[in-house]
Amino acid sequence: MAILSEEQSMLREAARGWVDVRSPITAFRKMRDSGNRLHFDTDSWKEQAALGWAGVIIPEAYGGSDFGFLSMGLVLEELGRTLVASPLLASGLVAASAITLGGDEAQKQEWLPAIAEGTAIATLAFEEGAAHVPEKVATTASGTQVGFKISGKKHFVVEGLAADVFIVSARVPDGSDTDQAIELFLVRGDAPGLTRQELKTMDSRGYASLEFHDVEGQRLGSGGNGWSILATTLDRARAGLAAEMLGSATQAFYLTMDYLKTRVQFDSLIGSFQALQHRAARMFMELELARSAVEAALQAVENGASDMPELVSLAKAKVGETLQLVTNEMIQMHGGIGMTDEHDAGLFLKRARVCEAMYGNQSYHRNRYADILGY
Amino acid sequence: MAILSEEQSMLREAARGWVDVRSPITAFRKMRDSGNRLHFDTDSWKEQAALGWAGVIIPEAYGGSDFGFLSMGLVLEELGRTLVASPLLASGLVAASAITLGGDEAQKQEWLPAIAEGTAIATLAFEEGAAHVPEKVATTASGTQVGFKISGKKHFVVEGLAADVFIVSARVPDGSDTDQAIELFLVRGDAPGLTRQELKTMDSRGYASLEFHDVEGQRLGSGGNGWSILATTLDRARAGLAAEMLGSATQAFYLTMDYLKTRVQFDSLIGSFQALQHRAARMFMELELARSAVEAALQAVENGASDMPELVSLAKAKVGETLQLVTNEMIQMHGGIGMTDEHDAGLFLKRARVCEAMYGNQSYHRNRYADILGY
Amino acid sequence: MEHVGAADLSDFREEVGRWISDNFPVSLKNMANPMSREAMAFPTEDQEIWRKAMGAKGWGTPTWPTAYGAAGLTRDHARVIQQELLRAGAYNPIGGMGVMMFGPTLLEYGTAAQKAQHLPPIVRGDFQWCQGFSEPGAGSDLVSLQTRADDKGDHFLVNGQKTWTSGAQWAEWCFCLVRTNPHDKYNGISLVLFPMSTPGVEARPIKLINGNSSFCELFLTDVKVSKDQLVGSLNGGWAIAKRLLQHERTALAGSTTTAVEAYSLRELARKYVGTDAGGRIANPDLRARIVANEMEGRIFKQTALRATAEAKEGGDVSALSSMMKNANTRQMQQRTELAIEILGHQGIGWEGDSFSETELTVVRDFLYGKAPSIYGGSQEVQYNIISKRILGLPS
Amino acid sequence: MEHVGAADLSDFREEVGRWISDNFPVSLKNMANPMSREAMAFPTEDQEIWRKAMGAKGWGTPTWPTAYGAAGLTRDHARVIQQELLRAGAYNPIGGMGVMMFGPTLLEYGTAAQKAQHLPPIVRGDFQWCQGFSEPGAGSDLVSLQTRADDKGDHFLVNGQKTWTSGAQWAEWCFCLVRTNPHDKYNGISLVLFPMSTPGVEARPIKLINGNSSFCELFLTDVKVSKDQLVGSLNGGWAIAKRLLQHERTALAGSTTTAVEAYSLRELARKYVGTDAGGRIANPDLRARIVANEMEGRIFKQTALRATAEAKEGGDVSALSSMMKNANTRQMQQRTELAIEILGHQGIGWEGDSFSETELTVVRDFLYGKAPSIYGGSQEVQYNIISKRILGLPS
Repeated sequence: MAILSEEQSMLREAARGWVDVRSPITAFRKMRDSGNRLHFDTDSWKEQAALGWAGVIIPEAYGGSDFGFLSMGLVLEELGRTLVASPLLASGLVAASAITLGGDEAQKQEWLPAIAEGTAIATLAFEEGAAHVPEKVATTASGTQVGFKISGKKHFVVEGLAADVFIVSARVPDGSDTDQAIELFLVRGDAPGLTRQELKTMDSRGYASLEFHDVEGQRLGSGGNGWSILATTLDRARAGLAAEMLGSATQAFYLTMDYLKTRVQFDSLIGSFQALQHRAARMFMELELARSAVEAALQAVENGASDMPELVSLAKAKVGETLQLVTNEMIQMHGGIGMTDEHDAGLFLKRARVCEAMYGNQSYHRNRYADILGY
Repeated sequence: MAILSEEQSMLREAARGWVDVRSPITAFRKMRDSGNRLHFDTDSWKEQAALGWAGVIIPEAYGGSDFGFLSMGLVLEELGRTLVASPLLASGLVAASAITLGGDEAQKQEWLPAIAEGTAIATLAFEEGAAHVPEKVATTASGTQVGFKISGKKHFVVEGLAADVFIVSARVPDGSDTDQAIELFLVRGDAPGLTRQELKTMDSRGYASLEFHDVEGQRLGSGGNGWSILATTLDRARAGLAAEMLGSATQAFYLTMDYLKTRVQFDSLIGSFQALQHRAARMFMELELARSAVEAALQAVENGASDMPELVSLAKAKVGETLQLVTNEMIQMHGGIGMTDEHDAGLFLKRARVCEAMYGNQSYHRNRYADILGY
Repeated sequence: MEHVGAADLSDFREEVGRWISDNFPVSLKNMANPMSREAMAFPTEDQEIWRKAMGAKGWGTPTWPTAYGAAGLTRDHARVIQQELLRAGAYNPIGGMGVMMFGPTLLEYGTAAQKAQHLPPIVRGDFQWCQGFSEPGAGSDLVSLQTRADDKGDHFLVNGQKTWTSGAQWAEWCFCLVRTNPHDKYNGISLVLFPMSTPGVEARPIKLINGNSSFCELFLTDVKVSKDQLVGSLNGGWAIAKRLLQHERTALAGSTTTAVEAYSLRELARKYVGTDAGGRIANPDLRARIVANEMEGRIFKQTALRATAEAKEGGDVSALSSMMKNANTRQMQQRTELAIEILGHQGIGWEGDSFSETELTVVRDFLYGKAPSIYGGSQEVQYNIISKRILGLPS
Repeated sequence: MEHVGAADLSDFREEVGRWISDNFPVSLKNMANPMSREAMAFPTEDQEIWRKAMGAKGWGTPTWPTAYGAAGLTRDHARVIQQELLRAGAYNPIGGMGVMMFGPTLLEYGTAAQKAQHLPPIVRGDFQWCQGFSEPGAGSDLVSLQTRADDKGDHFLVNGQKTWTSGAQWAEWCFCLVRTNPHDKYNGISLVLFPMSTPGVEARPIKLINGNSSFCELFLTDVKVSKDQLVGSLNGGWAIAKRLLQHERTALAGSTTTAVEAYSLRELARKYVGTDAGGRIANPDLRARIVANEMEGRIFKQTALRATAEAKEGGDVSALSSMMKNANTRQMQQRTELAIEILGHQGIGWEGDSFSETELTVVRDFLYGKAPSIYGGSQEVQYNIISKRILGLPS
């Protein structure tokens, strides 16, 4: 566990307490089985917002607490423990980052306080295909300084069903197909010409694909640095998601340890079988290593460190590997019961693989780390 | 175990009996510690030749028994069990293959009977660098149909210290640098301008690097198909080496099982610890899988099957992976004693890594398999 | 088993090919075998035609005795049938647990009357069987089973709960392990047979993580079982159960060698990841891992062929079945993990038009793919068998 | 431990830097620390100068009390010394088992007389210590040790055999576990100290698979040990031994974080495998595996930093030492396997001019690299510790 300030310790304890009491995994299951259209519970979200979490990285001037990314990571880790379905990552971290980094004063005034309050949900719409390739942008934005028209498609938009506003990556007609022609645009959820389609995914969370036909959009900031804002935003997203994944992995592991201490086969607690013990010990090792990587990534985001991109890739790759291992072992060690829908193991497994695909998988981040360091 | 003919069963039994009685691993250790210049025992080699092994793949017309590659594989597997230091692979399989495939009648008459008798040792000299890239040939051959002059360097020539004749890959000046300009040449070990330098390797076997300064050589056959002969010869070499590696891996595994059944720690036989049991069971699985791949490769060589190259790469990669696993576990499961020079574990480990580097390692063969199948 | 000359086989091959082309409904060509899914419970008209034709011919169980309506052929002939089916894009519609596990065991342990009663419907594919083995407290540790059969003179009265009973909701009969002596763990188990329609038998489907419910919990309440449906001797069921499990292991170990794989990793990668200028899968790290997995798959098939050849020569290959089950499972699990990785954002779908049928199949297969290392003797149990029985490591 | 303001540290940093530049022999700049090799037994003149300078200054054992000639500094100061040494291309010449293991333990358990006798020579680097722990029949199962110490009134008489005694042939003193009560396994062990020059002590080097002989078998025949060299109470040695092993584990877990790695995989790969048109390591499969290994190495270092930070805050990090030892070993073993793979035909050399010094180092490191998962509590023992003590899994 990182060295925490008193504020951070309090925040973590508050998050842990809220999760355990107000949003145990049964809450997620209930939401899943309810046919909830948004794929998260709005009352639960209001409670989270009331606790101030949506504003943790937002400057105080815009209604946030400016507690920083380590703090946000602590909250997300706790949410990950019980798979809380929440727009916190998409809105309070990712979209808030993009607007804070790139928005002009008016845009910040318009959106950040509402995001911090939880009354507006914002999200980043940047993927266009099956693979994570953020620089591959076919969506176009044409028009003038005062208004742009967006056309194209976006895929796999997190909380795309609930969002009040989208931050959309699009290419402006500067004649080049380089990253420099990429800008970000604010598009209201109710803008004419925008249609959303629900994506029903295995983790039962809220995703949409979007189609834009000459949809009115407002450029985020004054332009010229869209790609750089998007790149930094994505690294923050990855670090935040990595924290959530760490929480899920840790919880999946300890639930499995509990099972090993209670399930009897062959007249023994199965936790007494050395083959399982060594696999458990290895998982503990991977979890501790992953924790170091995640904390270092959050710290790098917090400090705006120059090696943030590589540290973020390091963390996302390692926690992805660990979560994959732990969720597979969770099912295997539970045996048949873990294969049933009524057991929670499947919920962890499914969420794990969706997180793996989000913002670049292990292979993507190993390769990115290698590219950054010149291998 | 493959389905063997009666002849093959007898050959294998003979080989197993000879190895156990005449060449247990103590024989290898004795040779190693003796400062033997050739790095194999010549008396032992005479016995092997007398048993007919050097002629197993050589046609009867040239003094061999033409028993085929499965038979040769059986013998090599047995030799691998006790790490017998023998020129059988280099001379009786690799060089004999090249001459049988590519030599003209006179060349076959001159060399094959002597190889089959064990009175001549022949070897292939084709590597030029640290990596296995057989098509990368800088050695040149210039001259006429009756005599060529070879210049260049060859590296890592197996049995290069003992060889009476070398089969050397060299590039003829046809103006291209494609594989088509590669031919094979017979060069006598005592030819003027040829110097050999001993390579002292960790497996204590006989290797040399060679330098050619305008050395007289005879082209193998009538030319035009040097690369194709070399390629087929190398696949046979790989299959034969894979058989030897399978023997080493199997023996290393069963020696380790023996230790698990006798070593006591914590008042128990360490073989009763389930964590070790499961690792042992996994090794057994890999060994059985590797055996299938090796037998299929030998069968493909025997039949001259069109998919021989891919099956050979499959086998070399799999047995390489298995031998690496088993030799590492051999040391780990033996604990401290396995780290000592007086124990045999280190001998298996060292030979394993040399075999891994010979004729292409796992990565090389995975990539080759992928290329052949168009991945 | 006698050897058959190549000439005999080539005549036979021609006969089989002709018969298939005369009888196999074209509409089913290249369709997956519905055996492996609940589809078997709801056959189409053409599927019924095909099942009945193969059932009447006895070729679905080619090596079983003709006395029961089967074909009584050699393994070589059986292989020819398999090959010709494959060539014609057809499948063997006679299968399931009756064929894989129960039939061979009954041939070995059953009375003449039991064989005469139960084998013909299996040969014809009329009846499906389910296996009452696992219990909530007896999974890997099967011998701890608690379902009781009390001797009531002319019948047993069975009470208890089974679980992981595959296809119980669609099966006509059940072969079931019951405890007939509570004081002797190993020598207190018997194997009994009963129709699923017997009063007191209730099958409740278990919903799995992939959304499928092909397994059931089986509640047995005062189920009357006629005494002539006891297989083998009273309290002698454990030996038969081990034999059944061995048949199961062998069948599971070999399952991918016959199943048509629904997708190829290479083709998926070409489509979703793309290729480089040299035509290679564009992500070289992914390419290397795909190739490694496909190599393992090929080696597994080589091993299955080797086991078959060695068995034919009379070798004892039972030692291989545990290792083959684990090897097969490992390769399959790596393959399904790679498949969802390749698909990226399309590899996490659950339902709906945003995902293609193949994409949804990949996801469901991935999820279900976690099961084979658990059922039929878990991976850990197979490793225990290898280390104890094959390698002789001490307890 | 009190916190130190940044200002104090910056003055101290300046002082250290100046002192190093005044005292560190230029000839030794950027040389590997001879500590880790038998080289420490045969120092050059400059190495001796440097050892004596650091020893006299007490900075080799910066946090130990000044009473024994050490520097009595805070951990923050110690870190500054470490950093300044690194910056200057220098090394800490005061080390070995006396510093890593024995000294801290003696500080905790020794009598005033014992500390006064033994600590100053360690601080000065005058004496090296070796560890008489393992025996032929007591490796991972250390508590089974059989070497006896019989009470002879004013002294013990020690008889038995130790093994894996690192550096015994060069050490001046030995701290040794002996059995003082044969009837009580755990409460029958004591820790005693004796000079290696005592009659009856014979150290025979063990030749390892890498050709090195830095470990010994230690034969003890009627070795007289003065009673004032008993550390802690009679039969109370096992608790001290566990403490010593914890110090060892921590030191081993952290060893790669301070050692200068003799080669970089990336540089080796560039040289031996080459690069593609984009400047990447030419073999993409190999590149992916190298990167994965280097990432693990970096995460290990992050973990070591985290453990240090948490320890500083008073957290109990002993739980981490077992996992860190295994993580470190695993990463190192993968690294050395990769190194010989990269070198290809140059990665199998044993000796001679055909191989460069780096190439031979890679091979010897690879071979020796198999040892750290065995010594200092094997990988299996560490996993046992994690699963039992940390995770609380049942016996």
